[in-house]
Amino acid sequence: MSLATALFLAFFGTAAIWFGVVVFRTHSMVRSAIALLFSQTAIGAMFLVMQAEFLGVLQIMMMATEMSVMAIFMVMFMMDPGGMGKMDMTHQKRLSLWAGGIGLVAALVVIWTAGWQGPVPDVPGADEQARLLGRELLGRSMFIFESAALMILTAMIAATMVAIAPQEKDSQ
Amino acid sequence: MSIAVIILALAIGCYAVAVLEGWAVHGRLSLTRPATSALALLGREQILPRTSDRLFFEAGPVLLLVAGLLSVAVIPLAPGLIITDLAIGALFLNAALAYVLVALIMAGWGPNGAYGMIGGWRFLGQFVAYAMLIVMPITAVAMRAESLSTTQIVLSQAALWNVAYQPIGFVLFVIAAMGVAWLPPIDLPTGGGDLAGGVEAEYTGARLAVLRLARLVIIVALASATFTFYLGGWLGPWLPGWAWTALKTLGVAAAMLMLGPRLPRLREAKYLELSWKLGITLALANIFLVGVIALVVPI
Amino acid sequence: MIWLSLTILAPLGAGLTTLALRRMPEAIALTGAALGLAGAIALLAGVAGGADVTATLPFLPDLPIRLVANPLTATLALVVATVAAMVLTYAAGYMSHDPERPRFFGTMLMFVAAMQLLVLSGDWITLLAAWEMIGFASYLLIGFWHRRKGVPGAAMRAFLYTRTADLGLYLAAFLLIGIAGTSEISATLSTTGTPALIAGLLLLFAAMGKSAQVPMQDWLMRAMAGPTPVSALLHSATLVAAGAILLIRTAPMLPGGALLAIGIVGGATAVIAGLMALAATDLKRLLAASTASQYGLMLIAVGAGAPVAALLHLIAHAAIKSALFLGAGVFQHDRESTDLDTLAGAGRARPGIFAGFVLAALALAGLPPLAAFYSKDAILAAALDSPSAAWFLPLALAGSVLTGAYMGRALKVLWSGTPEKPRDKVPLMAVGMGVLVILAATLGFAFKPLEAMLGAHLAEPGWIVPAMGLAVGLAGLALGWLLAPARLLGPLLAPARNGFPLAGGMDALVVRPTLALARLCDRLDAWIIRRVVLGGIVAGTQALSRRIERAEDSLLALLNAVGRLNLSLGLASLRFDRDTIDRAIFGLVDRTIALGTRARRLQSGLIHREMALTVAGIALVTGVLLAAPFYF
Amino acid sequence: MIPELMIALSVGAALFGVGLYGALSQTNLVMIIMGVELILAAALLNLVAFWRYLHPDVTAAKMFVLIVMAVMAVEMAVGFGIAIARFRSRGSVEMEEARELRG
Repeated sequence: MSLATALFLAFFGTAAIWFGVVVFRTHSMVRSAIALLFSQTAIGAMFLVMQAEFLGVLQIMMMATEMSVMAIFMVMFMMDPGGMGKMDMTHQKRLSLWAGGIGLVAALVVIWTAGWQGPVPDVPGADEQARLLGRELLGRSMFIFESAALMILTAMIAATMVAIAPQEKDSQ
Repeated sequence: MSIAVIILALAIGCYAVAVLEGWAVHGRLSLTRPATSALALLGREQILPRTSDRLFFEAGPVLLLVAGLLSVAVIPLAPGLIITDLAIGALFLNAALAYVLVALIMAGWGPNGAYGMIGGWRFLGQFVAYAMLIVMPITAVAMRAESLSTTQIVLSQAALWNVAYQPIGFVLFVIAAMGVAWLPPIDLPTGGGDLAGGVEAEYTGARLAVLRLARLVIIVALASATFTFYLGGWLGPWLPGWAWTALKTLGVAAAMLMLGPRLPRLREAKYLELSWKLGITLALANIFLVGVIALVVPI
Repeated sequence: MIWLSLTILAPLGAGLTTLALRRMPEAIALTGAALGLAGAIALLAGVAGGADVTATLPFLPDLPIRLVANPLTATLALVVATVAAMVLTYAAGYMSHDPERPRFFGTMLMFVAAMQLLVLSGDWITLLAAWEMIGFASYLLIGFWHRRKGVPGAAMRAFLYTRTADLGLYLAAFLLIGIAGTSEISATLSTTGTPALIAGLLLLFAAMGKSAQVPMQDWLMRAMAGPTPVSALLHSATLVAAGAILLIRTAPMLPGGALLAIGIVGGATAVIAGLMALAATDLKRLLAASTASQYGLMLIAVGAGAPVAALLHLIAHAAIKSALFLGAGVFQHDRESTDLDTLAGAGRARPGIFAGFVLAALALAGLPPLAAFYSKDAILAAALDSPSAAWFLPLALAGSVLTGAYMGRALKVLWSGTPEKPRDKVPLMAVGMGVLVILAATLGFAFKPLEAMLGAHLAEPGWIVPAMGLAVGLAGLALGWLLAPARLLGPLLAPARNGFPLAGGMDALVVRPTLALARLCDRLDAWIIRRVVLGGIVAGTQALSRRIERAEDSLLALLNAVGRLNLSLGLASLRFDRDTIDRAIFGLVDRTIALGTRARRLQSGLIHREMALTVAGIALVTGVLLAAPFYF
Repeated sequence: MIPELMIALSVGAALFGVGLYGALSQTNLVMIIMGVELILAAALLNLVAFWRYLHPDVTAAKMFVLIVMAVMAVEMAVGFGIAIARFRSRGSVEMEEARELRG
């Protein structure tokens, strides 16, 4: 069981990383958006493997929408969305590579030297988890949840206000 | 075993829906027409557009088919006759249906054709319109069933079907479902008149066959989702469960298909306006009402 | 249970539907109000047997929504539902030309739902929530015509007044909850001793705010800026009643001290607001002031220990005052104004409406067999029986006289004068007002069974009290009809017109004494200077000059020496400055400028550069945090 | 030593590195947002892994996951709002051309 879990995790993890790399290596913007989507989906699959059904399915669902929106914005804003003329869209490559590499290495060092202990406790069933999560959200953490909702609302309004076309006084 | 049964039932359902669609669109009821047209498609030459995004071009229809099949996987056809009875089946259904959008965008972008691409992006706009309307009614349904499992949802309607318990949600869900399956009058991605087939424009042969098949699967999936959430699933007097399932699925599908061609096509802007200004308000009111009823009168 | 929820949810649902659909607001609103009324009737019928209906709906953890319907609350709910239904019927005609009817009816229904929740709430938290909701709805409705001049100010003032008073309710509720350990109202009513006294005074404060008692009566007059149906529903029958309802419901808990305070405040309001009503130049303001004074009478009853009498008067007054407001609305509809001079003779133009107005006015003045006759007698009887009758009875009588007086004045103004032909028929308004007038006329006969149902029996005062009530009522009417307010009030007229402004005494109290003190100090200063300073200076100078003459030459020598020394010191310090300090300072400045230019180069304004710097900073912080444990 | 946890966290670290590289190296605002999304996804992964293998009884962890998802959505919304505004005024969202904040 544990071995199967580990294998699945490794598989989906590899997929997630590979798609994540593809995001920044392909020239076609729609491709990179969809690659990001599949990377996120692989992460959702890892959630499922880790028996967090609700979160996994939620991740898979949300990312499908988000990344499709991302794709259309790419097509709207990029000068070469199809990536036909292979133009380079990057700068300060060396610095970025160093930063990413250092971040990766540091995180790996911390992870592998931390020495997590212990037998893995097992989790309640999916329906029980959903019930517990609901109780948590509408019980103890209700305030945090509500404030998150308020944050989203504010962001929606703000984004709309920013994005709306400036119109003349007499136009309305 | 049950998987084989369900696949068989799905195949039959798709064929029946194809017959119904032919009847609704062309007005001729012929039982052999889908088979012949499928054979014709398979026999036809398979054109590959120039400078196409080959990966998307091939993957789009397949992903569409996969999405449809996944969404069918959580529909209980009869007690115990279900592929996987997830504890969060309703949410899973949403997730699977979300990939219809991805598949259509890929299929529209792939062949490097204007009509296809416009069709794909139009479906994105359509999605933004119907997304909330397909999630919020399901929320109300799950509130009544106190569970996200489709089986529990069906069982919770033993006393009173949800179509009577929350009619607002039912109407909204059906409209949203027609949006998901891009049935007329909301068939923007393949808008027959103005886009020359839209997403399907560049597809020929076997690929087009897969695309159409996937579309049929999605119609069946949405019809079955409708009766699972609102029409009491397999529950019903006299007949056995599977018979009720078949009847309700075909009934809902027939209703959706017959309704469409008699209405003028809806622009995505109009659809967006309606569903956000009116639909979401009604959906919220629906959730509120269902909560109040569930608290006050236990049915 | 069903009826309970219907009473509250029907208006709420209708309001939300109105706001959502924005179509056919009148139809939806009337349906909602009718359903609510049916629910309230059924509820009262259900609890009439004595079996209370209680519902506990789950809400926040440990904070359920408790609803309780006993005869008292059910009666109040019925009153609210009835008045609401009638006023909405009227409003359907009154607002028929307003473009924003959906907003109006939606808010009105929201208010009705909140009011029912307040009336039926069995839990302090629920009550607080409902209290806030009605306050907010009142703010919205007063400011409904928010484009007109002065309206937003009036709404804001009303909101602030009531908010200030709400503080009392909050403190009282939390005090009671803290002592009783539960937020259930019925359980907290067993509080006794000092806490009960404090809580009672705080509740009185809250009631003063909501029921517009002295000295917080001002907002009610200004609230008349809202549409007339709003005045009829909120500011006569329901919202303003919230304060009285609060005191009536908590009456069993209130100790003697609190009762006395309540009675005094009520009596003062009854008199002062009555004077203001008599002096008012605007029909709606007159009615508003009379509302305040009537609630003062109710508070007297509560203070006299007869909350049932207060309840009866509340019911009667709800019907009467709403009817009066609706009539005023019709006249306003004719003359486009509520100014008394403009309205002169408006009554003659509409005999039917005016008849209803007269009936309601006489009822308010307390003429038998109309409703307020019985309730006012009950109040007078209670005041007579109460231990502090010496306080309460005169105030109550004065209040009743004034009631008759200003009603008589209003009637005279509306009757005398030249009628104009009314433009159009107002069937809906007539219906809404007519039903309320009928209620105002006949409610009195329903009081006996009501008392029986409430399980309370009022004092039977024999013939003296009704005689007193009738006498003062008739006397007041006669005074108001015969004498103009200027003659009646004399010197009190001006302050009464200005609503007895609290700031009026400021000049006399503070400014004049200050000026007098300042003048005194001034005189003192002058005296001291003349006597001491000048004399001293003169003598001192003469002595000094003599000394200087003598010391002059020796001083010269000394000065030369000091001068030379100074010169050398100055040269030294000059050299030191130039060589050391200047260099240091200028160097510092140069370094700072150089550093600034260097730092400026970092601010490239390019997102990726900034982000790289951010990442570096984060890495630094993380490193420090990781390394810190090894050193400390 | 819990192998599954190790795998999950390492994947998270790798995604973090990739996302960091992307956010720093891309010239286009939308691509930068993509990098940030990857970083946030890594955070999500770590949260779920910790919840599963160290504290399965703490439901608040999953609540945090939901909050982070909300943050992702908000970040995209605001980012795209800014992108639209900039594209409308300047005709491009190339960050090389955005020097207005220069000190």
